Amino acid sequence: MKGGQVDARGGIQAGITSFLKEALSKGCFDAVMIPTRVPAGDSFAWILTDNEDLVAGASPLPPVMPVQGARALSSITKKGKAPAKIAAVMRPCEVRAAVELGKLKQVDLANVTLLSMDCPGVLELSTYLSDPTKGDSEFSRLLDKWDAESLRPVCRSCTHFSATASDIHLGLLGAQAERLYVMPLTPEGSRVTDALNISADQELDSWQAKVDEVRQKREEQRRKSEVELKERVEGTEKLLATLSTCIGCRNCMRVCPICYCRQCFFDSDALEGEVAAHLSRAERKGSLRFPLDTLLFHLGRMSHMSLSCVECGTCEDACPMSIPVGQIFSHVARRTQELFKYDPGKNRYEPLPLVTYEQDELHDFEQPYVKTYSGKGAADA
Amino acid sequence: MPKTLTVNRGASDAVRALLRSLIEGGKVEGVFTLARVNNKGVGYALIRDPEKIEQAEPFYPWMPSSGGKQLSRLVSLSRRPRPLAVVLRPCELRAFVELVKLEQCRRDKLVLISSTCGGVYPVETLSDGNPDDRVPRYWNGLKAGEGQPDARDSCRACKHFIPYNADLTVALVGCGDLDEKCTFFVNSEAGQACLEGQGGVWGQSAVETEATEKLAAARDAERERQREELHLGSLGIEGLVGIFGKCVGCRSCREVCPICYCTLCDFDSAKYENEPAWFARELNSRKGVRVPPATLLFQMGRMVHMSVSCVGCGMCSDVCPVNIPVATLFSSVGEANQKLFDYVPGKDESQKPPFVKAELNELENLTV
Amino acid sequence: MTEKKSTVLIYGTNLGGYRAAYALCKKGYKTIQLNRGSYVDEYQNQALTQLPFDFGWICGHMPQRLFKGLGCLTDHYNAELLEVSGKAGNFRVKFKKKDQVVNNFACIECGRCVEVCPVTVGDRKAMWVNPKVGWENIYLVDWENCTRCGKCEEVCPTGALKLDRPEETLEADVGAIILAPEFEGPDASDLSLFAYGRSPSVILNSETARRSLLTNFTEDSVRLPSGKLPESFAVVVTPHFNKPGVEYENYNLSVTAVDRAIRIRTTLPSSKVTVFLKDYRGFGKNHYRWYQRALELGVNVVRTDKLSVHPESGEKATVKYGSDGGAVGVELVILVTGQKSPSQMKRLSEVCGVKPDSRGFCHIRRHSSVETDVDGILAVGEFSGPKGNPETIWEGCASLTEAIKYLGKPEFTPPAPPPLTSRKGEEIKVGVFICSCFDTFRDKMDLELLRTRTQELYNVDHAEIVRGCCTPPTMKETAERIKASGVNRVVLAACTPLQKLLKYRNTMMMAGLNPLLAEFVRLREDVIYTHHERDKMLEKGLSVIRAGVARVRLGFEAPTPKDKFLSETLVIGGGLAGLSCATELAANGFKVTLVERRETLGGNLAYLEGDQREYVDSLIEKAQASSLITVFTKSTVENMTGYAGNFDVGIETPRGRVAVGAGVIMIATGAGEYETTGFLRGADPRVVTQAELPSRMEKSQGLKHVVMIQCVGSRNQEHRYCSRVCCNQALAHAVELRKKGSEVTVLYRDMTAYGEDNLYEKAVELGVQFVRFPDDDYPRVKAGDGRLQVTVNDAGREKTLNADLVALSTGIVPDMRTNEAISRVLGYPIDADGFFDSDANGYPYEEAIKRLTKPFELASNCIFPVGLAHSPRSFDETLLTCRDMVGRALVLLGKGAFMPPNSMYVAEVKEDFCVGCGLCVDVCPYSARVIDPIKRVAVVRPFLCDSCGSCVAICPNDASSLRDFTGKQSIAVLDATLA
Amino acid sequence: MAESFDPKILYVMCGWCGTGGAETASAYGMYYPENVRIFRVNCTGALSTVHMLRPLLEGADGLVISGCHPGDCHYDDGNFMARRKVALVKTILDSLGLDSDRLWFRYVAHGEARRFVDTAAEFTDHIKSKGPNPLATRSDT
Repeated sequence: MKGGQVDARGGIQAGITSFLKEALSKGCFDAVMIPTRVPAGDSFAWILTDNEDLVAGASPLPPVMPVQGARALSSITKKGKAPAKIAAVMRPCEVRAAVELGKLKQVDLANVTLLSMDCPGVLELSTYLSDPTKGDSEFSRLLDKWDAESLRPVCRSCTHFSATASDIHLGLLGAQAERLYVMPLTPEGSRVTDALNISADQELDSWQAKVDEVRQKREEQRRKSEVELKERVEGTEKLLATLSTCIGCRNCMRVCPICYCRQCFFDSDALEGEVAAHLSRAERKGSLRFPLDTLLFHLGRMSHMSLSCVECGTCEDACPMSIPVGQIFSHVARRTQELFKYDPGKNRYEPLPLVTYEQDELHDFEQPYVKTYSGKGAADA
Repeated sequence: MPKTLTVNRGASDAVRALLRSLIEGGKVEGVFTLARVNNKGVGYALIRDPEKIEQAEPFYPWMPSSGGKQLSRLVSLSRRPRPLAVVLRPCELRAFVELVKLEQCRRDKLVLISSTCGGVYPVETLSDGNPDDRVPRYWNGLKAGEGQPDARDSCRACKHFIPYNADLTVALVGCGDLDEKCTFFVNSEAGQACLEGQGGVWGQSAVETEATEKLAAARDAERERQREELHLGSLGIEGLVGIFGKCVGCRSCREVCPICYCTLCDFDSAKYENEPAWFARELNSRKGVRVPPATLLFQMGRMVHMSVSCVGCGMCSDVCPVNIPVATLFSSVGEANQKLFDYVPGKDESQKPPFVKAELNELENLTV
Repeated sequence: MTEKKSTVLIYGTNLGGYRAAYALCKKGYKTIQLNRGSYVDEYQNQALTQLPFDFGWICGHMPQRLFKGLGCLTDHYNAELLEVSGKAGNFRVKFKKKDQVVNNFACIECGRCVEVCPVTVGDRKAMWVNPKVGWENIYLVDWENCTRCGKCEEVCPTGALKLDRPEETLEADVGAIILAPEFEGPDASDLSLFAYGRSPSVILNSETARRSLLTNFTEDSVRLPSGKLPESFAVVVTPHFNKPGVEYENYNLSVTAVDRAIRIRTTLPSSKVTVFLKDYRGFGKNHYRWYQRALELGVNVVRTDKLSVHPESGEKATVKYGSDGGAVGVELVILVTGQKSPSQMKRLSEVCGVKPDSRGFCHIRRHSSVETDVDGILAVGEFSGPKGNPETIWEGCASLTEAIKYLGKPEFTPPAPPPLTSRKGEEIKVGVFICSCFDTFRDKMDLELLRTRTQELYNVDHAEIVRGCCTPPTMKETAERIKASGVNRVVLAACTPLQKLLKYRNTMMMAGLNPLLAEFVRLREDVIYTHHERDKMLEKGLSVIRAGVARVRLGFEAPTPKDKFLSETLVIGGGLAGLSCATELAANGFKVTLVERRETLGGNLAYLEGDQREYVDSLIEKAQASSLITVFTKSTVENMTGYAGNFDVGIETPRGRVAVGAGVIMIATGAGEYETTGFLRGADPRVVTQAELPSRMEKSQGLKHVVMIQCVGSRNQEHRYCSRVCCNQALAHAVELRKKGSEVTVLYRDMTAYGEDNLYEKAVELGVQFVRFPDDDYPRVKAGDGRLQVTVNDAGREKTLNADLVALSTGIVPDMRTNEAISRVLGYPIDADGFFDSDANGYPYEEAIKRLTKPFELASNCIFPVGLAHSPRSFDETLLTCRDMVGRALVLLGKGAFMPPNSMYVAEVKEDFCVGCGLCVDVCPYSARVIDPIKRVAVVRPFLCDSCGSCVAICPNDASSLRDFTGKQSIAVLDATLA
Repeated sequence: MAESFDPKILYVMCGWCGTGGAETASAYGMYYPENVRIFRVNCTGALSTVHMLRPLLEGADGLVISGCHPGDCHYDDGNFMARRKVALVKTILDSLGLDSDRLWFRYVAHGEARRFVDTAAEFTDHIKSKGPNPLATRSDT
């Protein structure tokens, strides 16, 4: 990977914001979408601003992810391309989600420069909220050390923590003290680095080496945590036990960047049902649980979004019942994505797997019929 | 004073026995009550198999969702030939009655059983260790007619803990002999019919006791305390922004709210999605704009839509992933509105919810 | 002048005939079809006999049922054409017919006639069901054994059976006649070379198919009489080796052979399969890929000139081939047989004057696709020569284009439905009506019990048993009972709506109900005829009814959408195809905008030979003279909005941007010639292309030896298709050169010569030399001293030929840049080879089946690729595709506005819930959806919608639904089915 | 247990070939087990993942889907789309340790009556050997 360097004397956050400020002042873009601490100081929210002071005071890499950036970007560009050139400063998983939403016409990337940075992961939202000061200091430690214990479980085993489909990627890993790497990944990215006179032809070996090292660790962690997760949720009994505390609040779906529907199928009148149907279901099962269709909701949602799931973990953060939704979904998503060799958020032009097909594929899922059946229940024709 | 039937069984057992006999005797087609799920969680259940009545936990001190809302989903508006027996908490029952008024479901062919309520624990505590560990403490509190210090804020501030509109009321608050005895208060003919043939001692008394009055007073005080803590009297825009600043827009407050019955919330409809040009204008007129925008618009707007029917059940606070005290705020505003119209949601079935259009304009000034 | 008649007579039931009937009826012409047989497929068509797939299909008969039901189509059984008099536009035809003993429209297939028949013949009765036809039972009488006791007639509950059907002679006045007699294959005696009939190990491909009738290809399809599964197979394409004149081949055969081999290999992976043919003559769309697939799957393909099959003792046979004593012992030989010249030819030429060609098939005029030598009499399908299934189908539609010239105004309009009252606002009341099928169901099931249990179901307000519901009196009675019951939703538990939908709908309408408020469930198919345990049948029956109740409760009346359809048309490309389309459309009175990229019309004139040039010139003249045709030269299509029937097209012309509207668009962009710098092309003037050859031949003195290299730019990795025309062109030139005395050597891989002229045989006769080179090893050309040296791999040996001239048979290649640009503008797909697609999938049988079965005029979204834009074609074949597509367009044009074909069930969008993600747009196979750019929600283009439901399935939002398939309905039906 | 177990099978079929197979079976009077219940959609492409999950959670012991053979879909490519969705659902079930083998996808053409009844019988026997679907009767789904 090739790139250049910029100054980050005030620390990583300040390095990023001063880079953005300069780009803003040089007209590389007209406004920046970036996380900022809320007035009460206990959380972070996205703002869209063209004000250099606000950018300078922003937190491009906050310790938590209360709102997935792709959702924020969607709220701006859902109805058409951004009104001015916007730089969206996002974590890699947010960039990937934005690319997926682009395919789903919920984000228009036409006037957007996607800017990502190496992401150490984030802290659990509820833990952070209970003591933001402690959280802040823990996160600065994390930015230094890139170790994992205090991170959310999905972040701990995230392997997409670095350059993805953004236009410009900022490398934190392997950089010298008080420096950041800048990698233009697209012509759009090069436009920015050119305008800023950053020569981006340096081979970033130390960055690459660090990235590989972290990735390896995370893969290791993923293997470990997958074994643990399967132990916890695999099979009817365990899965139902895990989901038994689900109260149907739909938080997981509402905060999911990929669940873009105005109203979820599973909240629609399709599943409303008539009392006769409820009674007959209750009769068959002995009793019928309310809220209804918990497992159907989760499995169904998986079938709707898992191919685009970027494993950002927002769902798990938002679950009031501490169900490991994020880990479960990420586990399933890895498999469904592998099925179609689909890497969400990687390629803006690759079609979503369910709107396309190949004639010659997936034969393992077809039940062969080579000879007439002569088993017990065979036809007596 | 209503008629009573006292049976020599603990309250939960007595209710289970009653429910079982109702199903077995063919008096009802099924039972809707809180029940254990998978020996771990608890949820509402429509039970038709008498064997499964054992799983019913009618007074388990958690409220995983508003039973009123769930019941309205079950019975909706379609015809049903035979009755169901239903056990709900007072706030759930009130919510259900509001939903009946809002034409979301039908009241007929239901036997509504409720109880005086000691409140419930926050829903997230269901996943903290073994929830059953808390239960004995809860029952002891009930017997003593005291609230639980770690019950939900809303419950600790709830004064409507004696049910309205129940066919049968089970007295719990302040009943020291809860483990051995259970008293049903008969409030209607349907309630009376249910108890026909049940063993026990018939009598007559009032649900309201010294203990309930004491509890009501304690809760009034707690409610005032909570509101002061939030400075509700002097919030202003800055205060609201402070409270809702961390809102992540998940809408779960609406999702779990028993009064928010809309299929598609107005504030999620297409008309509130902003054109890109809107952002351009905002950028021009101020330095920065929060995205997604309109957090306060949603909160205030929802308040306008539902607060007059708000039963203060506290589900919204319970599920908020960023711990915003939604319920304290909403129930306080709701109460103010309700006072204005002399309206107690869920109390009088025949009283339609007041027309709230007049307030729309006032409140809109709050949304910035 | 006498008035032109508006009725058409179709003689025969080949696929082209069916297709013609469909197109004519749809256009509004009354049609009479004469079937020589006593049921639909008694005389089998080419597709049924030679299709590489082993099943019959529903869809072929659906249009028949539809138009018969509507009264537009009359068909006669046991019919024969007796006399034709008069002339084009006003023929008088005389024919005889005899109705079916069992009228299969009225027959309820109860089987009582068979039960009571006292005569047993082998394993059946004298009244019997022919197992050849699936899906519905055709009851036949074996007249030889029938005693005419009349018992069957007595028990027939519907009066569908009448033993005495008089033969009648009828006359009719018709404007045109379409001859569509069916396929005739070789007899056993024609196949003696292949030991057919003399060995248990030799069978026909069609027999394999018949054995697989109810299963498709399985192990059993090829099991030997002893029960053993063969391990080695030979698939032989017989016309390649048979005596001249016995059977003729069409390109189905090579493809069929390869496909059969693929099936054997995939079903029996350890088997050894060898396909024997002379040349692989699959030159249709995708056929070369199919051949490659066979090779990939390990099928061995042997090309040889000579072949015979010899029986061995036991279940074995030896295939001897070639002149070097090649022999292979196999356990099963499958013969893929060809087609004989039609036996009907002689009689028909006596009756109506049509003339045979040199092989005995009906002669078609030059540059015409379906016109016989007699004006107003057209011939389609296998009657006019061996051909591929697609051509048969195309001819069917082309015959509308041709016939319309002789016909008066279309005068058929379907009867208007009775008035219906809206049931909106009424409380839903569901009635279940159980058909006893004239009490025949009662033998198998306790209907009374079913009714009682139905009455007890939730949400059922009324349940009763009706005697029948598919004969006019019982339909009326049922309608009255529905009315009397006071219900406003109906579940009719009877038999399949595939057969009786129109009748059921009529019954509902007679009861004043919108058919959308009724559900027709299959008590017969799903319960009574397929099950036998009585108590379980009751449960199953209830599940079927419960599902119907659940669905119908959620049914709703919806207004029928209607959409306008512009009568203007756009033709892109001013070559042969474009001109042909434009002039045909204009001849029917429709305005045409013709856009040509170049300065002049005519296209690639350089390639035309003989009278072809004249033909094109006459088209140019016609186009320029027509007041209906606006020609834009040096112009291109730049943008397109709108959709089928309502296209808005922006054309960039030298005088600026012009906007035109169009109901349909023809893509006639043609294709180019493959250009190469290989083989010293360009470097040495003695290396020419076939197109250049004629001018060099004129001064052919000194051309002692001409070498031709085939497949230059065809059938290779880069271009995985056959260019179709090069072999015939090369052969024609070779013959001519030979006649002038030159030596000619053709270096080839497969000679895909076809057509009446039989150039291959002529060339061989005249001594043209043929050398086959391997697939991946093209010959090399070197400039030697004085002459060119061509080195070729001849069966493993290097062989060097000295040549005075090398002619390269360069293939046809699509102009990718143009095609991609147009594809983008029109949103119309191009296939893997760069031609415009007309069907999404590459299967050998697809075109035949799909084109027959779809609402085909809309299947391509009213964008019709013609000629070389679609695939490589010869001059006359190009004209055929034009007439086919014009035929489809004519069905639609001029109607102004009409209801979508599926108006009852078209898809809908709940705008409040739609977020415009476009998934439905992506999955819609018909482009029937777009995202509204302002509202950002999906919008349905109703008459492109074929109500398949893929949009419903992909929508994660429940914003998309069909009128009878909403999210709510499907969940309710699923639950009710399993309840 | 297996002998007395009478599984509830849902046979999902498209309105063209799948239904055609069933109707040809009826025309030929071929038998298949009564416990096989039928759900029809126009095209297997119209099957959503929810249509596959719902029966498996609401009473079906197994679900078998039949549509047209490759290349034969009345609507061009619905069967290919369905194959993708079946693969997706099976993968989801598999990855959670739920039994994906209770869902079968087999092409049945219109004329393939024998294949249709064979499939119904074979699948019934297959499910019988597996035993009841634990999800179908759980009250806590």
